[in-house]
Amino acid sequence: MGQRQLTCAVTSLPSGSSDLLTVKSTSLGQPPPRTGRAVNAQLVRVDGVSKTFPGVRALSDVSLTLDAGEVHALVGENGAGKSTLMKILAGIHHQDEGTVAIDGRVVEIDSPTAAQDLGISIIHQELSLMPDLTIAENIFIGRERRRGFGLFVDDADLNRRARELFDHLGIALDPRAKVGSLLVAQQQVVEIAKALSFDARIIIMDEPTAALTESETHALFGLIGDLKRHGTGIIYISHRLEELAAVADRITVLRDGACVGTLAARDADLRQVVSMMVGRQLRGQTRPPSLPGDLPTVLEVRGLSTKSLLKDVSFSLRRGEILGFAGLMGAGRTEVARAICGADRTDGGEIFLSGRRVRVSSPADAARLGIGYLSEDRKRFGLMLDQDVAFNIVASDLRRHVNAAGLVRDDQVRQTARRYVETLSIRTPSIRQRTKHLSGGNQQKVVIAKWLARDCEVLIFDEPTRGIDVGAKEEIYSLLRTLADEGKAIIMISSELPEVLRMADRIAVMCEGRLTAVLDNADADQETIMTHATKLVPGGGVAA
Amino acid sequence: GGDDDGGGESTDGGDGGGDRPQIALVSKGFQHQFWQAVREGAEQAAEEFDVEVTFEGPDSESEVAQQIDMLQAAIDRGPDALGFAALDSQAATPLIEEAASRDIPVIAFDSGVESDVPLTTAATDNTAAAALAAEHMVELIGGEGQVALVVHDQTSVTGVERRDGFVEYIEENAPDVEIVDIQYGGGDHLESTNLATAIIQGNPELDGIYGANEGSAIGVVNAVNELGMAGELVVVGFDSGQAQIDAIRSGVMAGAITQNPVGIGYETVRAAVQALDGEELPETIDTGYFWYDANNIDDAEIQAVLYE
Amino acid sequence: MRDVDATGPAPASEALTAPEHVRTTRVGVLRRQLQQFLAFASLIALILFFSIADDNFLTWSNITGILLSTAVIGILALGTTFVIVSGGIELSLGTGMTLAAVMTGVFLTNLGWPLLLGVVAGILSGAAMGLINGLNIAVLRIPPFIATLAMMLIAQGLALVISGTAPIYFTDVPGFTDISQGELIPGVDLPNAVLILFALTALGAIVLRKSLLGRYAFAIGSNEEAADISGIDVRRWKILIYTLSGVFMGIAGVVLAARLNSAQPALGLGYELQAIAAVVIGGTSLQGGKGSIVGTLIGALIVGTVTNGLRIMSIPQEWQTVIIGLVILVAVYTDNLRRGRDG
Amino acid sequence: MRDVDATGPAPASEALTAPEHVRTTRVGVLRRQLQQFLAFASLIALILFFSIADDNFLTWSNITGILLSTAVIGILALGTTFVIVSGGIELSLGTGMTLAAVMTGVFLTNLGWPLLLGVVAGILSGAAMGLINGLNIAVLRIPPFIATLAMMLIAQGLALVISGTAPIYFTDVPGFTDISQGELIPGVDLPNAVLILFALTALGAIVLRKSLLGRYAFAIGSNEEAADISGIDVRRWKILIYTLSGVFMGIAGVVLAARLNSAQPALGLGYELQAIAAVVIGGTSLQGGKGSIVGTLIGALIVGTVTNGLRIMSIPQEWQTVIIGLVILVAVYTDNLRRGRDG
Ligand SMILES: Nc1ncnc2c1ncn2[C@@H]1O[C@H](COP(=O)(O)OP(=O)(O)OP(=O)(O)O)[C@@H](O)[C@H]1O
Ligand SMILES: Nc1ncnc2c1ncn2[C@@H]1O[C@H](COP(=O)(O)OP(=O)(O)OP(=O)(O)O)[C@@H](O)[C@H]1O
Ligand SMILES: [Mg+2]
Ligand SMILES: [Mg+2]
Repeated sequence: MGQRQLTCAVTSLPSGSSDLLTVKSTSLGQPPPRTGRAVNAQLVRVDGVSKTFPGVRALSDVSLTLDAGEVHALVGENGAGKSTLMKILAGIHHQDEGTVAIDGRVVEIDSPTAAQDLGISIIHQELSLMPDLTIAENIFIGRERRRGFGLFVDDADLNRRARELFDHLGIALDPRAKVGSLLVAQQQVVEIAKALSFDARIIIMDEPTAALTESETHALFGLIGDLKRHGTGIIYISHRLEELAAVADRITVLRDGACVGTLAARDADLRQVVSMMVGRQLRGQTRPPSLPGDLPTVLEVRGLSTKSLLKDVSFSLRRGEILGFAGLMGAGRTEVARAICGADRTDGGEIFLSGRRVRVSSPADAARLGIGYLSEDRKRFGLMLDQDVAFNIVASDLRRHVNAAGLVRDDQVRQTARRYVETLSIRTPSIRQRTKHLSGGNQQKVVIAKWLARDCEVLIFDEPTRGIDVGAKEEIYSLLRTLADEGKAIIMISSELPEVLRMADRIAVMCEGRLTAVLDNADADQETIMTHATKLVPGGGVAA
Repeated sequence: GGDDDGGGESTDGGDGGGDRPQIALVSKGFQHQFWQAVREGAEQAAEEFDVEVTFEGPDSESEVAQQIDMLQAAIDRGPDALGFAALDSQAATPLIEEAASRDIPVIAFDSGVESDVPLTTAATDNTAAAALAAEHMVELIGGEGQVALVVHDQTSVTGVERRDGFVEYIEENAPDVEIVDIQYGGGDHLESTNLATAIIQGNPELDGIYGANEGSAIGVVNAVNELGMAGELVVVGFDSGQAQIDAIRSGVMAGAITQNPVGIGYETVRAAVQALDGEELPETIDTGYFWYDANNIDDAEIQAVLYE
Repeated sequence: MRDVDATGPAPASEALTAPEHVRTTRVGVLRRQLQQFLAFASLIALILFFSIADDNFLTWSNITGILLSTAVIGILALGTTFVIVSGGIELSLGTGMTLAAVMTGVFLTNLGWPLLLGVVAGILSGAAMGLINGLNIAVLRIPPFIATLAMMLIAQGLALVISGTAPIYFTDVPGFTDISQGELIPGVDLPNAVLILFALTALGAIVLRKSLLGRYAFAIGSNEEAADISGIDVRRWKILIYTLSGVFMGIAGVVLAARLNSAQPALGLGYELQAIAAVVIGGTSLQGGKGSIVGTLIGALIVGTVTNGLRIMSIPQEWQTVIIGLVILVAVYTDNLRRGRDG
Repeated sequence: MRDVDATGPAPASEALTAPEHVRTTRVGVLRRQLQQFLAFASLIALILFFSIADDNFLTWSNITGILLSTAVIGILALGTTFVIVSGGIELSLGTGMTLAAVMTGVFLTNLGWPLLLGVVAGILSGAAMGLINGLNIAVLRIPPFIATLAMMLIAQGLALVISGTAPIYFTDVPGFTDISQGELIPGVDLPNAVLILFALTALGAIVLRKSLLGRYAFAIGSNEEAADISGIDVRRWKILIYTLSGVFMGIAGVVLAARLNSAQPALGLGYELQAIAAVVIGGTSLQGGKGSIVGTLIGALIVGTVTNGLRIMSIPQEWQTVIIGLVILVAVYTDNLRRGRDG
């Protein structure tokens, strides 16, 4: 309908979502669409929006529309401006130029509340929850039912509403639990529930699946289907392009802050989307070549246990090898990594490095021994957000950047930082930019750079490609492979099975704190992995 | 308290260039009533002799460094004469000598300065005054029993002298009187109240309690009142102020020592004026101290040295 | 992958999270209740110790003495708990309280207003200082430390200026001292100041736990940015939080003046640290987002009890200070251990 | 258009070399330098104001007077800048300094040690307190506020105990007072205490900006958990940071004692707030991760200048306090404005 106004030049294609959707069931407890307006009306029209941050032109002359009942996917490289555009719609930033129209009326969205009032809700890319509040409190913050002259919060009502919401969404979390005690993935689920709880007509999902494993992703798609039937318009951002076929009606590609084009999803070819994003063809997926069998063992873990979860985890890692870790959310992969690098206390188990037993009681010990750990939670464990890119890149390797007097050699620091900014294509106006102001994916690259700079023998990457665009993913894959070829031993924890299959020489599968299988890549496929990930194989852990 | 006439505009005169001579007083304290009474006396004299007086003092009597800074600034201001009540006279020696080298006459007040520089000292003998308080305490409790002290400061000259004068008198003259506790409340009314309450609770046999300055004495009075023990304990105070005067009138406090702070301030300024006029000054000016209780509180002599 | 066109709500089999986490959370709730109970541990231990060490400690009259000596700091600490939970700090507590006391003196003694009106006006002058702090922090974006430090100095000076550097007595205000010293509950020998402390604790606990203001204090302290983008009017709530702390400051000023029967203009400096210490000993985090009012009361009582106990035992004062320092260390360390074990 | 398979320099250099970005960056650097310069603005404004308001202000003797009166607080503030940058707080500064001064007195006067040895031992006693703070914070995980509050009380008590509650004089220690009062640079009438302040500022700036310790202080203050996971030995560096602050505390103690020719055991309470205020006025954030040593010096000088200027002008003391409070507010507010403008 409204796409006629599209100013994106290149490949404007007709929308695929012009089917009228009538609302029959209200199983989600949503009110029927407001009467008097056609369900497939144009909900959002963004016209010629530009936005500049100090040193960065994040958006230039972007236009976009969203219809009722449509899922409009927004894709683009890291730093292309996707989140910025969404934050403009959510009232967090304000555009320098251009207009935003909701229901055909030009509006000024000058605060998050204004966005909420317009029926817009957003799942933020960077989790924006309050860790000290409970799940229910987080979801309904600002919208509590009040009692006692409007001064008090009706907590019973809050928890009831949260439970109702969770029942509808199929979420098995206790609404009274503190958000700070949740895993990243669970927090992501809370973010999703929060955004859905607004009964908003326009929902923005900024990488909702980045922290999810496939089953939750699947469930989310189910919910999206319901929302569409109720006439909700969804803007969907993801770097997992294969998802687009399943959810998107239209796809808009952003590059360097500008629209490259909009396609109908059903006509779109993934390769076409990718080439629009990155301006080139990507190599197809392959499996790693099999490694020679006589590689020396670098890291050996025996009987690793923790009070909270892990039971008798044993495996070994060889020089030049990439060992993938697969499993469902909460299976304990992160916990294994944290235990190895000394971040968490272990209850039992031994770690051997090149045959020598080592004690690792802190990440500093681990780093000294040549074990580096890249956390899955970059905001909490990865970045010093107030510091600049250079500071973060050399953070773990600063000792090698000092002169004889013990003073930091900033020229070397800058050199190192520049090198990794180049190698990883980190999009930043300068190495002195605060990492806080980088896009999510570029932040992730900074964390990766930090561990590359340190030059560890054993590298543990926990979800290294979370929030990273396809092009950069390929770069990281080839980088990991290069590192392995140079003789490093790498553990790669990932919730994306295709990625594990593509990269890992062997695949360790975990379930409920136990190692249930270690498979050679050649013997593994998605189904085998899922079997081992969902039920305990009799006989417990598999020694590798 | 005396209203200040805002000395800001009249200071540009500096070294004798202005209309009226400048006399800078750096005292040991500022906020407490005793020091405000000194200031009042100084301002009376200022009016009488047509001079300009500034008055400042540190936040507490332990703030030696703050007082030194104040003294430094006072000297840099270029006053015609200086009045100084040293918290620690040794610490101030270099500055006192600097004042002398700039030909600024220095008058010591409240307690002496160990130096030849001050032309005279206007002060009371705190040790003797505290001994007088002890003498009355011993008499009031009948020559035997337990007494405790609430003192404002453990290290300052006044705190130490008022404690030691009291303690030494008792040790020397009243063998049957036992000193069971000495605590320090910083002269803070609330703190001293809490302190005195605890002392009374902790020493059920207590006969008398002595508060070594206004805040300490009022703390003791408050504690006795709150515990409903008025009349059961002999309370002896120091300094004046309305609350102590009321407590003496109502019988909660047996009596107190008062110095003559107004007199100290007055004599200091007068001595400074005399020094500027080139007059000879006596070595010390004793401003005196007095015991006052319900019997003599309305005497003219006592009323003259009490302040509210 | 599931087809987009499938109907019906997401089936439970594709639940977004695994159910075992619910269990963990229930255990968590139990633990928290246990903690609330255990938080008294240090306090109880101290009371036991002093009771054994000195016969004069565990008497009714000494217990009320401890409570009375805790009242003023306790009230200040209660109010500032909100500020600290919201991630702020409040240094003007002590001198602000003094200025409120002086203002009460001005209203009641100098201006001769009726008791109730004067007291309310005195409390409101505390609230006004809190409001100004709140405005400076939320609107002018001055860091709380600086804004309240400045207010600390300003209040200190103004208390002296307004009072003419002399105490203001309430001798001519009948009934005023009863605010602290009277005993409202007949037959029970408990001064009103203590009752006020308890009443404010109960009230404060409800407000912190149950009211919007309390909830938003936690939200802001937990993650101010997230609170902001969740649509909470952070500015407005911050202003209210500091104003509330100002109200407590005003009440503390009135209670103090009623206890001393005078407004002492030179008092108060240093009380802010004692109050903040009580809050932190009570388990509230200076990072914000965590805290409890009952904890604050316990924190204040711990300090009050040690101070009193050592005085009762006639420990030389210089050693008292050392011992209080050590007790604070030990109390917080054992509290840490306990928490560490549980979480 | 680039290709993943292509080798050679990664195309990201686009981002780095794109002309507009470089320009912006250069402008950024320029701005930062300008800021450094502008940070003096409040200070300069104050100096100008007082110079015009009072003839006695801008005299060499008064300028050195200001510097001298800033020296002790300034030295404390320099040391604690490291702590605050690392996200901590240090409340034992004031009384710790006093204890260090008392220990210096014990070594030099009571025990008769040689000057240099006694001074070094005095400074080391400051370092020891810092070390204990660091251990309590980093190893026992006691929150910095509590650990240093406890140390504040312990040091306060011990200073009294060790000195026997009386000042210790250095009259028999030849040369001791020269540490503060002597004038090392011939012909220039500048007391050594001031030279020490400047030397420590220079040293501190290098350590904070260029040393591993300084960098790690920033890292820990920005995100302690991330610093930990990055392999920085957070515990060890925290201990060192507090120890360094203790060294500054010890130096301040010696400088103070040399200035007063005595160790005053009851001094010091409240200095910690003044020092922290200087740090925060100087632009260091109490949240950690941001700060500068030169800023701290300027912050300390601002407070020292206002205090002195008002005294020189003979403003009534009660008003002085009020005005200092207002000046702090205005200084920080305008500083905020400036920063806000620059982003
Ligand atoms: N607050 C800010 N200050 C300065 N620059 C910013 C800010 N927010 C975003 N940017 C910059 O704007 C550009 C666009 O960022 P944005 O977050 O919109 O990217 P994105 O498309 O969401 O990327 P990603 O896929 O990595 O999340 C980036 O170069 C980023 O560095
Ligand atoms: N930060 C944390 N807070 C609380 N519990 C945690 C935390 N990290 C791990 N756990 C515990 O460890 C268990 C396993 O979580 P872990 O993060 O290791 O799983 P995972 O397999 O890496 O899954 P994912 O990363 O996809 O969430 C969880 O069930 C939880 O009990
Ligand atoms: Mg983004
Ligand atoms: Mg994980």
